[in-house]
Amino acid sequence: MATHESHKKRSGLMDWLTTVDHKKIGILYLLAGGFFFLIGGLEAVLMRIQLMEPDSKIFTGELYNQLLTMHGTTMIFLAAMPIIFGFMNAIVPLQLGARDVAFPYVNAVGFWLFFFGGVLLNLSWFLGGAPEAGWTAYAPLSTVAEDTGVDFYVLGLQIAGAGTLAGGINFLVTIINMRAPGMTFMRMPLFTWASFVTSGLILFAFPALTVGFFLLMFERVFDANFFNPDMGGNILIWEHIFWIFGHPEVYILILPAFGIISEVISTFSNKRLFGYSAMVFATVLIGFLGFMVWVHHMFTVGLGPVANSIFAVATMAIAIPTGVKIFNWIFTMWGGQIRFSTAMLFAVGFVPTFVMGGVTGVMLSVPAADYQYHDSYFVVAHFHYVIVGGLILGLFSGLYYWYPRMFNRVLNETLGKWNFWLFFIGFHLTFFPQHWLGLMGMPRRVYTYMSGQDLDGANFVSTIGAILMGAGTIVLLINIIISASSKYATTKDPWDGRTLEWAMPVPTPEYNFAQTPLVRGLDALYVEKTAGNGDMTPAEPVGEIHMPNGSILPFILSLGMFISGFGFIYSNWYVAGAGLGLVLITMFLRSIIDDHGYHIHKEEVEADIKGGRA
Amino acid sequence: MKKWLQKGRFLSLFAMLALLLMGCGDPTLSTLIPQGEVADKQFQLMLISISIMILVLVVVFVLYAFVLLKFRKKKGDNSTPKQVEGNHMLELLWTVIPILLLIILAVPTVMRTFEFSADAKPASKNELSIKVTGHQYWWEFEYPKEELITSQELVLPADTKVHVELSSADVIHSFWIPSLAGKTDTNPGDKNKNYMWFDTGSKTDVVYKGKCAELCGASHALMDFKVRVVSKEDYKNWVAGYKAADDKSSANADGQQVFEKNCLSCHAVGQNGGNTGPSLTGFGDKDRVAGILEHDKENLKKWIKDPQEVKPGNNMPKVNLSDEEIDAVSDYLLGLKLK
Amino acid sequence: MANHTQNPETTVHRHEEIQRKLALKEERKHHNVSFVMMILLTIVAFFAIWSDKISDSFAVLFILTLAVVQVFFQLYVWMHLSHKGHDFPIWGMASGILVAAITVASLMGLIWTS
Amino acid sequence: MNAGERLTDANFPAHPEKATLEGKNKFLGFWLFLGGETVLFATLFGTYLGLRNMHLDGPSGAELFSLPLVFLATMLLLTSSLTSVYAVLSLKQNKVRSLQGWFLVTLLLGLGFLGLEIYEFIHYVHEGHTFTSSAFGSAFYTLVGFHGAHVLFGILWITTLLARNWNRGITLSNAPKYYLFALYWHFVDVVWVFIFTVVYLMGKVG
Repeated sequence: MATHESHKKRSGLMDWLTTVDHKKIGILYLLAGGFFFLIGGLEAVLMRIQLMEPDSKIFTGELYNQLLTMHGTTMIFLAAMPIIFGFMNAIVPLQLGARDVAFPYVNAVGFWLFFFGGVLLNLSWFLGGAPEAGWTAYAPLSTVAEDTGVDFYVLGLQIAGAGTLAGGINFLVTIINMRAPGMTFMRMPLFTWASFVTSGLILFAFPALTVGFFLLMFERVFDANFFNPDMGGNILIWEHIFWIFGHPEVYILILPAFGIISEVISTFSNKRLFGYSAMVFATVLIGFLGFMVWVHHMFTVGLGPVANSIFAVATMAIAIPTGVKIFNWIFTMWGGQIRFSTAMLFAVGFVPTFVMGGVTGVMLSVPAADYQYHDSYFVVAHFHYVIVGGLILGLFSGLYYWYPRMFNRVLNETLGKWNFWLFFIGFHLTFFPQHWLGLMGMPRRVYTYMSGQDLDGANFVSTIGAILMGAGTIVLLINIIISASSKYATTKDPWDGRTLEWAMPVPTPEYNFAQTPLVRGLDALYVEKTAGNGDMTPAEPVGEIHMPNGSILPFILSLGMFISGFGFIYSNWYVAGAGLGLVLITMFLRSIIDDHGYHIHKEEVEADIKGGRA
Repeated sequence: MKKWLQKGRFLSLFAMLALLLMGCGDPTLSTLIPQGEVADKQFQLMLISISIMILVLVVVFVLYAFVLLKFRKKKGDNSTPKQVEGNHMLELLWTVIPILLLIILAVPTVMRTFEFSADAKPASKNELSIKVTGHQYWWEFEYPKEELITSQELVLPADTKVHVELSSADVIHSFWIPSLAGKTDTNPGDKNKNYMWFDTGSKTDVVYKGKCAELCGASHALMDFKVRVVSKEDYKNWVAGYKAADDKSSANADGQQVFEKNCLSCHAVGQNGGNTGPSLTGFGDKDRVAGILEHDKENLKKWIKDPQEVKPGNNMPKVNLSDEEIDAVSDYLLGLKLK
Repeated sequence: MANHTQNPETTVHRHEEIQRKLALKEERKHHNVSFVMMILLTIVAFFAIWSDKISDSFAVLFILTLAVVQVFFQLYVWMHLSHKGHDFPIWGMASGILVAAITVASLMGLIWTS
Repeated sequence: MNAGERLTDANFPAHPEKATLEGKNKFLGFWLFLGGETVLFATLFGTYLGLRNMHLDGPSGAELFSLPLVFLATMLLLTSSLTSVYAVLSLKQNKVRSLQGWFLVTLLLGLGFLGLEIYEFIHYVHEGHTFTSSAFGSAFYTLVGFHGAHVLFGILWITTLLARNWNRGITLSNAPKYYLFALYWHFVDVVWVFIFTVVYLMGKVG
């Protein structure tokens, strides 16, 4: 058996630039996403400072519109989704008992595309101003803007979006093809299920956005006329395309949070998930319905009562599977032994907060009443309740929960609790009053409001809350810094976990499981624990392990896209051509260089097992 | 009150909620203090949905609090909880009950959605019809039957059903008078014209606040307008006065000259002038300078001197005028009154 | 991998080989038939418009149906969706087609209802 | 055995494209990608259908389109789809020369199609139907151009694939690649079926 042993061990920065290991890519996603999360958060605090008092003049006009656009765009595309991808990368293959994702190379491409897209978008701040047409970039506001802000928006997100699409396909294939023996679909942990459905949504929602961005780019760069009424275009095309993507996007974001919460609540209640199959069904149903409701973002657009009514009822229907989930979580805790670790605190905070966001969602689904809510602060309050109170609390929970697996250290629990309470109280202070602001007549996306409209008090409270949320985030940063400077301090299973990711030693070996485990039930590790084994039963003898080689090509390919992005933004066809040329060259190199990876020999694996490293 | 509200236990809850909510906000701006039929019905819908949702919240929160208190791990208790797979009865329960609640909500939802659009066609004879055009960042109001065009201030008779045709001269805006009716977008292009209707309510001599609700550029926040509801009598007089008004209605001859030389190409007064900027007929009677500033000479001068300072990104050019000219033209404009 | 290759001389293997050859021959026949069908469908579609004999609204419906039939041939015969082991590809395509259908419907339909 | 090794008739698996985990992954991943591409083209079709009558003063589709040309292009592409499926049959029989031959024919037919399309576009521009002349123009060139770009990419793909593997037999590593290309090419043909139906034929009836 001749093998090509062309494996080079790289170290330091080069290792991170060339890695195709899903665990490292997960960390990269988490770091980059966390960085953008801080930027987006800073933008939010600046906006709240401007709105703290009426008639204030700190960030006005266009600058404020840039802040609001970049806040939304950054948080959704560059913070929330990458952090989700970080957890999916780090955890899903482990939960499946797989060696890696299906396409390690494509995985790296996905990350670097996202990274360079995000950097490109944020460079707009220094190169003539950020985009100012809102994260929705409605035409014609986005097409008539003369500066390059929207060009950065289109190109940056197009590049990042391509990476996301690649990631979505990757996880679908991983979950379908690479489950360990015995890991049937109905034994998969809920987080993996959520990742599966989310990846499906990405696969079918992002192409619409890709086209939308192409149309917008053609309109701006090549003077196309899709959205120009004077030339026969129609502005509603953009709105439809954007929301055909945009609503599934909301579920792309929230489903993984549902998954995390399901894992955390089950683990820290020491009980299996109540109504597992109903939970799975609800997840799939929410994903499906996610494609059927986008018009509820467009009730005031004038699509007529028939369309509005149909989409209203479809929207309400989503409340049913979501409600099933809420009750199943509560009954998972029922009769359990609840331990309030920080991860669990975030999960416990998630449930009522998300319910509040959910009920305002049902209220918004009533078109005739939505004419009052739409584009007011009520909507702002609603979607922050679901996205911050839902998704972000879920991601914090996941961070505290999986931190030991990803970084081999436990985060400090005392600081963690400070983090939770500051963030949680700050969150409600910020967003609860905003429901009232909206109902009292304050439109969203305004940079100021006049005094004497009874809007002052609630706005002030809201800003105080935002500062508290910022403080909570700073506590998290301190916690991370402290943990980073401490030694490895964790056992392999600090939370008495139930799923496969806790069945490996710390740090996780590069090949994950030395021997692919045999899965004998839902909560695979728990099954073994109660059977008295404490460890997974292997499904195969110790043998050679095939591993993919690292490669710098994903980085270079994405760099090429980044360069071509600049070319298109400044209509410099040489630069655009050079960038795309670089992309083609890397693709060409990838296809002509044979790379069959390398093998870890049986003896090495055996030595690892003996030494407790595998 | 509405028929389908009169029955049931919800009534008392409703009354309480309504009282609680109606204390909120500026009575000329808040959706919670509805002044016309449409806003009132929309407020009813809010109340129905909030009531159902509060019911849900209470059930979930009570259950949740109980679970969190009861099942926390006690020190020294290391027993393993029973691993429950699920319970079909319970799961059925929390699937069916929400469905029922949603059906209760869906019926008035669909009904009202059709009601608010059914009448949105151009008005019959005894009802008022207006055309609204959004501009960056001001509003143009045309009264087709009365054959007059105003800007920024919509004068309407009380107790009247108003039909609105909405369009935009540039980007998407959204026309919103929270106390009278929910918003509808103004879309550019003839294909996507919108129609809505609202009722002006019974109060007279009130000024309701109107807002642009769709991000439309740098001064989106400042794109306010006013809706002045007057008695039917006063409305007739206003129409007559407006139609009779001309550019001679102000006594300041110097200012008039400056105005005719520098402003008339964009702004109309009476029958004269262009229409790229807001009409200034009867400017002296208006409520705000540029839709936002207090209506006095100081502010008017400030606005003419540097429009970008007041409303960033707006289309009014900075006209090269001396301080004296600005002073004169301000006096002239403030002197423009309706007869 | 490829375990059945370890003893190539057995009669079992030979039998399999013959069966596979037959199957491939059958497949080639299917491909040829569907090619002829697709050419015919295309000609009919072009002719329906060319001839100008059929009313417009019916012609549109007719040629759209022909297109769907033709695509069915492509997917199931040439792209082998009918073969074993294509469950997930079918799911993927079906979901894609569903989303595609509502997308097309909304972009060409809903826009004009206002 | 090693995935890069030439397969013999003796060890040839029934489905060389799916015989390894990598092949299985590629196979499934590519199919899912095609599912996503379906949505991508649907969005383009929807945009086109929404704007196809917005030709303003320029020529309409009915005045513009020349059906004989489109018919010829369709025949080229349909035939190329057949030749690529012949190539897949050769793949399954481990006949590498025949595979190369059929893919070469596919490649040539694809080039022919692309040539016709370029000729057509140049012709239209002369008629006053340009990318910027109206919403119809923008939507038309975007939809048909996206398809054309797919054809072009396919041509580059198969060229690279053939060149790289010219002197190699069929291996477990290149079999999935050939197979995926064939899938891609069929899909491009599927899209074309809708383009000639929806754009050209429906364009003729207005």
